[in-house]
Amino acid sequence: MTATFLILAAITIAGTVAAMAMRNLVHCVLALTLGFAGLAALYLQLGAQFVGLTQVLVYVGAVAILAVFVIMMTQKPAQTTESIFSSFWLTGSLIAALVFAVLGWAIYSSRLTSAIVSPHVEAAVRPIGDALMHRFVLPLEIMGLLLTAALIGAVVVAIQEKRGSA
Amino acid sequence: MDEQLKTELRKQGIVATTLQELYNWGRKNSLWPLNFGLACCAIEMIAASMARYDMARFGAEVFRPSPRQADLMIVAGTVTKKMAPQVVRLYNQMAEPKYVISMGACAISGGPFKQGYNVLKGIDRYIPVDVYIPGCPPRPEALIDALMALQKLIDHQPLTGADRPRHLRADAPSEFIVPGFGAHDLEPSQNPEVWNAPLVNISLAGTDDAGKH
Amino acid sequence: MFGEGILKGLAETARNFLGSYVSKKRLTTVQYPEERLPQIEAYRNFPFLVYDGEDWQQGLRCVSCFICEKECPPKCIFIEKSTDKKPDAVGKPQFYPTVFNIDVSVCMSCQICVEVCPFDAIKMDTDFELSTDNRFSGLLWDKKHLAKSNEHYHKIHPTEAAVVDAQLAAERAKVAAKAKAAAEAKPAAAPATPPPVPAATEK
Amino acid sequence: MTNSPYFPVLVLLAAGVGFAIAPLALAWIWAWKFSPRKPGPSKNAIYECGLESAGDAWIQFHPGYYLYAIIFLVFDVEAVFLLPFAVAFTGLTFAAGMAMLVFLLLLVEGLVWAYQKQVLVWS
Amino acid sequence: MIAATEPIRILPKSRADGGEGQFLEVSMGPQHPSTHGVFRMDVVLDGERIVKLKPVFGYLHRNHEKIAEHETYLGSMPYTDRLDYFCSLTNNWAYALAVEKLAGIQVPERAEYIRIITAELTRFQNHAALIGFLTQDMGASGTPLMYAFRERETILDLFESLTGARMMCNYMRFGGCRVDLPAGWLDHAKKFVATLPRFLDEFERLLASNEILMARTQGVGVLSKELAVNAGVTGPVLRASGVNYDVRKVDKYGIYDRFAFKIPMGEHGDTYDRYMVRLLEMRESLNILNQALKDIPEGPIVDPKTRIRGFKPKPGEAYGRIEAPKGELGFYLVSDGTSNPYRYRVRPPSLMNLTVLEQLCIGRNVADVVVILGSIDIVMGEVDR
Amino acid sequence: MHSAIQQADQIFVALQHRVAGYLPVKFQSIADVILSVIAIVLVFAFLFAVTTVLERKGLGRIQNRYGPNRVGPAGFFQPLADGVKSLTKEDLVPRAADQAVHFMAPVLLVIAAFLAYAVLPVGRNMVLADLNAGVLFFFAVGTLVELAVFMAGWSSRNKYSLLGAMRAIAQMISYEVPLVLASIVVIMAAGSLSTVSIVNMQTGYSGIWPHWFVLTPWGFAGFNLFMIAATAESNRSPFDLPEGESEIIAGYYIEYSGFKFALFFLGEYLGMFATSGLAITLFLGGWAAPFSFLTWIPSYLWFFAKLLLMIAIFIWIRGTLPRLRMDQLMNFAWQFMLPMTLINVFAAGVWHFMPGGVIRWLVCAVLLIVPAVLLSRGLKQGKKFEARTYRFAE
Amino acid sequence: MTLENIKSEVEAKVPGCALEIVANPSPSGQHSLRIDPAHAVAIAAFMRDAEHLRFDYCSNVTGIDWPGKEISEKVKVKKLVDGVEQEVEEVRKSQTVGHLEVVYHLYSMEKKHGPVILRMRTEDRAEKVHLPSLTSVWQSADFQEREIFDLYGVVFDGHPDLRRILMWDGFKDHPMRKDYVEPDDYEYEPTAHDEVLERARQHRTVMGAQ
Amino acid sequence: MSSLTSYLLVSALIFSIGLAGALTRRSAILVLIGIELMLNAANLNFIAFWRYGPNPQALTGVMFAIFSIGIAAAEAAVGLGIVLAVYRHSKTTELDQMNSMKG
Repeated sequence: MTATFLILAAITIAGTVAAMAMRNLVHCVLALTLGFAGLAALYLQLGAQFVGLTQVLVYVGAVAILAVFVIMMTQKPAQTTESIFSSFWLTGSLIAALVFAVLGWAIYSSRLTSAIVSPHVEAAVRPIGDALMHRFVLPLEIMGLLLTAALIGAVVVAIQEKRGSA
Repeated sequence: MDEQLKTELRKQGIVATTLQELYNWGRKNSLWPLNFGLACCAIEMIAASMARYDMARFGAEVFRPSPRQADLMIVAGTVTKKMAPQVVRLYNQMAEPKYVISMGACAISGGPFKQGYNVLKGIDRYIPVDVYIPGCPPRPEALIDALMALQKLIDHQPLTGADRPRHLRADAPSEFIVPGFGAHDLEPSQNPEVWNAPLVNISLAGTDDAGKH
Repeated sequence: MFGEGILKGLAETARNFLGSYVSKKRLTTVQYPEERLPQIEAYRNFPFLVYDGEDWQQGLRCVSCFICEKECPPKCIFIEKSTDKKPDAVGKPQFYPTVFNIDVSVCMSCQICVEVCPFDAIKMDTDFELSTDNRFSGLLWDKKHLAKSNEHYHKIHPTEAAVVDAQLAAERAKVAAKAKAAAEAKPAAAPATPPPVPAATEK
Repeated sequence: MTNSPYFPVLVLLAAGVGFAIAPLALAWIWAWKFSPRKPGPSKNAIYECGLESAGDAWIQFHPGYYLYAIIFLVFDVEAVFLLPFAVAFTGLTFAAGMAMLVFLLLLVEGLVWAYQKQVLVWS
Repeated sequence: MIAATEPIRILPKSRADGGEGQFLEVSMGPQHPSTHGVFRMDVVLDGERIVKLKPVFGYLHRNHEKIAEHETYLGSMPYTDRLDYFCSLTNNWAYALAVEKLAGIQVPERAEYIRIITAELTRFQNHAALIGFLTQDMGASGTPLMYAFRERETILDLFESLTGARMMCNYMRFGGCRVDLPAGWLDHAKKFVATLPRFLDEFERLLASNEILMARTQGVGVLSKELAVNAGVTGPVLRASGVNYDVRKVDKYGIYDRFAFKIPMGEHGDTYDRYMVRLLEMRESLNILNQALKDIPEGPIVDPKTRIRGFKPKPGEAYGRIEAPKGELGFYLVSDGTSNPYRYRVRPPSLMNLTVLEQLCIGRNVADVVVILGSIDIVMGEVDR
Repeated sequence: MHSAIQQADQIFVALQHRVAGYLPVKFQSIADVILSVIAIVLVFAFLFAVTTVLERKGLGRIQNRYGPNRVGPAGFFQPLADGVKSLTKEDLVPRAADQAVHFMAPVLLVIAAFLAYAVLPVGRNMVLADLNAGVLFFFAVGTLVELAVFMAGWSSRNKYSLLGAMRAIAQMISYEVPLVLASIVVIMAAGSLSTVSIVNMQTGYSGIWPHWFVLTPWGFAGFNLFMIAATAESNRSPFDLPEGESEIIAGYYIEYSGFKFALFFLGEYLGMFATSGLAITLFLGGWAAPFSFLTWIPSYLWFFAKLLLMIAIFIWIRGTLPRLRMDQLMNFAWQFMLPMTLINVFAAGVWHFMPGGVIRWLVCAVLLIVPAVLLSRGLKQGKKFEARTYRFAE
Repeated sequence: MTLENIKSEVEAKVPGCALEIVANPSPSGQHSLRIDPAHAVAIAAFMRDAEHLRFDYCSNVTGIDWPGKEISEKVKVKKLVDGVEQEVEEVRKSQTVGHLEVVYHLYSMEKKHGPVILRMRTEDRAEKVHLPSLTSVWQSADFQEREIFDLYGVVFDGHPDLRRILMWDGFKDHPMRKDYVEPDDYEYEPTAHDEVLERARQHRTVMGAQ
Repeated sequence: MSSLTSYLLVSALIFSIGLAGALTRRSAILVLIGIELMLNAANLNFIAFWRYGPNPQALTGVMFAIFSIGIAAAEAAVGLGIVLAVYRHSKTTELDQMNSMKG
């Protein structure tokens, strides 16, 4: 457990907490990008360069933008003063705390965690490509199918009024 | 006063002077005008930035459309009463330091149109003007001349002291009241904070000008 | 349709870019304060009062007839007439302006004052470097500021000034002849003859 | 830590932050020392061509942008899968190339569908 | 005191169904880089699409007409310069024409020639500058505008050496012109006019076949023939819509019937047509200029009967109009027999052409609006007077 | 290679090691890094200053005028004056604005712009971080720009800036995919995401001709597509819609004044340099000399010469072309750029699986030209943009 | 196609309308046709649509203000003076009712003839200032009628969007009327003329009182 | 505490934060973001297990993470699209109100 890790973890958690707790939705998304970036840095630290950069590319570059768009398209003209949390926030946070307690307990008590640290490894891109084209060819095609389905589905869901206006 | 303190002071003085020179040099060579034309004079203003006169030589061709990024407001043309609040607001929204060149007769005094009911008799009723260029419209060279006059003006502005320019003083205002539209005229019809012209020489009217006509 | 138009445009700008290093036609900038275009003779900016001879007060051609003041479209001229008379350019005793103000912050350089002046007393100057930081002291020109010599007039508008001078000389000769004739007839009446000013009667 | 390949990036990041912040700090010092900031109600109002800005800019926006964002997202992910393939490409067999082609075609199919639905025509 | 400029509420804040996103109400202008002066459009946007557009003007209302009622007939002449400040000479002409009609004054032949020469030069520089501004509005960083102004400066030099001023010429008088052509002016003008076709070629190469320009202008802002006529649109904008109406041909004012020239006509009525019609009109102007510069006779330049001062036309009224570069410029004068006009009215082409702006812009993009506005060619001095 | 040439080539690297060598061994690697970072920051900031004045002078020359020539020798101190002015200018933040986000936007933009230089090899052995996934790093960092622009436009709470921000995001996301896809052809050929190895792939020569990727059909097409996308990504004319002056005044940075505004300018130009640099790295052989007999000129000079050339082209285009409209821009991205880049990937694949020779060239060229023609037809959507003939009335 | 022809034709086609030819004594010879507001739209539509007239283009729309004049006439009145009825000459002053006039200049783009000038009058200048709008016939009248409304105060019934066009919305006066009083904003005039000077003096007294 | 443990703890924390957000926030958008966070937490687990697992050369964890990112992206697209669609229907993104406006 190094200083780098601590800093990155702190940034990540701060980002995610802020993302979940801030009032202004755009601020939430901006905080979220910080969290995503922190996670990406953690991946990089773990030697998964490709995944880390992909995380930035997809989450910061695309998902956050998507969320921002949706916020822009659904925002209210006036800021509401009422609570940003739902009526059962207490139950919700209790459940979350419980989950964390269970998970933490599990992690802490698990024997897996005492596994030996392997030497420095790095997930180079080329083996990833090889693996993708051989071992994971079927998931890849399924992924393609899924993405196409998501594309069509999301567009169909969002398109409705477009036809109406055109 | 011992020797050491003296040299120290001198050093600081030099620093202050070079700082002032650098500051004035930077300001005067980077006068970005607000992209804003009102009437006829605006065409000569455009002509001044075109190939033949090329205001760009002075680094002043960066016409910024947003007042936030502009340093110089060239009031080029007739300011009507309907437009005056907007002009004042644009001036207000510029960031300090900001300068105003009142270009042409109309902007200075209403010019040929000052007899009109909708024409403001000089933009200096609402905002402070640094340089006036007479002419209807002034030649592009005259605008460049005014720009150089403004540069000279900036060059002589001290950074500290009592006679430092307005934008360096904390107590001097940086924005001025935006006139509102009244039922017959702008309200107020001038801003006494800025407009300190001599009142009309009533004695003139009082004199017996029977011999006049 | 696949970018030829764009390429043509690019070629045109490239030609101008490169041409600017070799051809004056492609680099039309006149670097103003140092370089100047040749003064165009007809150019006018603001009026001035012509005076003949050395003394600007004596030689002023203006007889304060108020025509220019009346005809000035933006009403930027203000004249006050003298109570006494003094000889004018032609030699006739005339009124002269005690106050002659032009507010150049109002003047629209329309030249109508010059056109209507029957005395060739007011002409258009060509100076345009008039930037000032005070509109009251800088742009309200009095008689002293406005008075410029006939030589100055010759310098800025040579052709026009020559014509004016010839006219004036002819008129002067005519008046002199008339005066001579009058002097021979009744020596005392001649100086009081009013000048042929059509507008003066209208006033 | 300094052996990490990301250390230079980190230093560059710091330099970038410094490069952005330093002049702002300098400007702030200048403003504090010499040229006081003078905010005002009209000065710090929103600029709108010289008029008083009426109504909020933060309004509910036209949803046309969203469709582009979706397609962008999908193709972004596609590019993520394409990159490792491209890196490994020189060592790959024809069959692998075909597999990728199938993957691509699947996505292109979505694109073609979007064409036909006129989604990709900016309104 | 009334609260300062509230933009006119044109529409409710969001549409009834509420699903498509709210409308954004924006005022473009009065200070906007491409509203050609102090023009304002209150625009309601749906995304980037224009849902509603209301032109708002009066920001340059300088009371020209009211002032003219207090001025002598001659005194209004310099004020006409400042109407459409690009084309002071055609404004002069239109006003002179109206007064000549009112008072029944004849113009000597040489003066008519000078008028045509100056008017066509004015038309040329106006169109050149307009095309420059139009491309500027399209986002070309000033290059075509600079080229246009390069030629314009030379034309202004010609004006200056003739009239004494670059822009505000105040040159024409009732019954003729103020001064005769200075020595060497004609040769100079001939030489210069001979270089202008080369400039037009350059201009065309630079832009006319540019794909981006075509994409930005073709099919944008289509003005139908019927609407154009009904809305009183005149000038190149009208002719781009395919209506053959040019006051130079219809009224044959001045001596335009002596010159052979053609009227370019558009078919689609879109922005590209308006752009091209102007380019072609510039060529026709050169045509007229060449003929006029060749044929100009010697003679007086002003009707000797006209007086500069004390000009008092008989009671009555007259409407005189010419084909100004922007369209039909008319002056309507009512005389009550005094030296000041009782009523002085300018029929500005820019204002009339603006009538159709709203119809042209609805449903288009923000980017189209500035292009359409640019192609209509307005000058606020004329719109607001 | 002669040692003198080699020395000249490696002079900065050697200098760096020499300076670092004065320090204890423990700090040497850190010093190395810090020195290169300083060099990068200073060089590119300087390049920014020079480019602004070159752009203004170049535009001036295109437009028959001088451009800035009074401040300092030949006007080259102009950016300095602008800098001093910007530094001392009042910093205005609208009252209604989101202050924190408003502040962070330009900072983030500059950071993102600088980060991209980490993986750009500006000369032989002159790269800050030779990352395994260098190209991917570049694109990942590039996404931060979108975020910064959105933050600027949104936080200003100005209608025009918001329009500008929405335009900017829509434009950037639309051209990001083509940008990535256009570079994939190079990655396929190079078999690596590392910028250094991509350049190394291109340093060889056949006769005097270099092995640049741009000299293949797919490389040429890829280069053009990449440059178009890069122009759009860096908001340069004719794709400068987000700040389209004539339409939305100043776009997303309309409310920025003082040095924050200067930072936007800086970020934008740095972004332009970075994408140009990547284009050079991917397609134009990076720091490699264009002909084998010119290899004696130091590698970094070649890189910057190419960079300046790219900048000149950017300026040239800016001086000539009008701006596209939003719908045309978007349609161009999705209906032309995206399919073309995909086809280009396919063409590169075909190239790989075909034996060398003229036939390969032909097949590849046909594979690219035919869809290009068809797609540009489709772009017009039935509308025919063409020069028209006009009738004249007598 | 003389004005008389048009007049008789219109009178035949639009029943009940009153037309009057207004002669123009000036050399321009542009005589005009005064129409009654009640039938204005019908007349205009006829002028536009009639096959041989086709005045499809309304070039110019203008307002003119004709304020009421004071007419003094001498009248002989019988009066009881000192109980005796005498005939006394008396000056009787009467005020004519002023009116606002709107002038339309029509041309035909199709037939290329014109102009034909139409005029309409309001009943007075204060209350009965309503006239029908011809915007429905010629769209070109839109802005110009708004302008007349703004500057003269003629209210055009049936105009689609009758708002002030040149002055701001809160403005109260109609500045082109002959009796418009200009706002007092003459604090300073470097070259004062009599009238201006007088205003400035008044202003000074007003301002000085504060 | 070993490295793996700490990564897993961070992951668990992020998961819980995401869960808490998803359960407590009223805005549907933030609920979706919470779910995204939970997915991300899983990704961190994949990477950490790959890194500290017995056979890092197999890249299984990395591949899992990549596919997971792809799926998460697809989920975000569809999820946010649904939010948009629901918003169009009920003019709100707040879950409470969505419930109350059922039908």
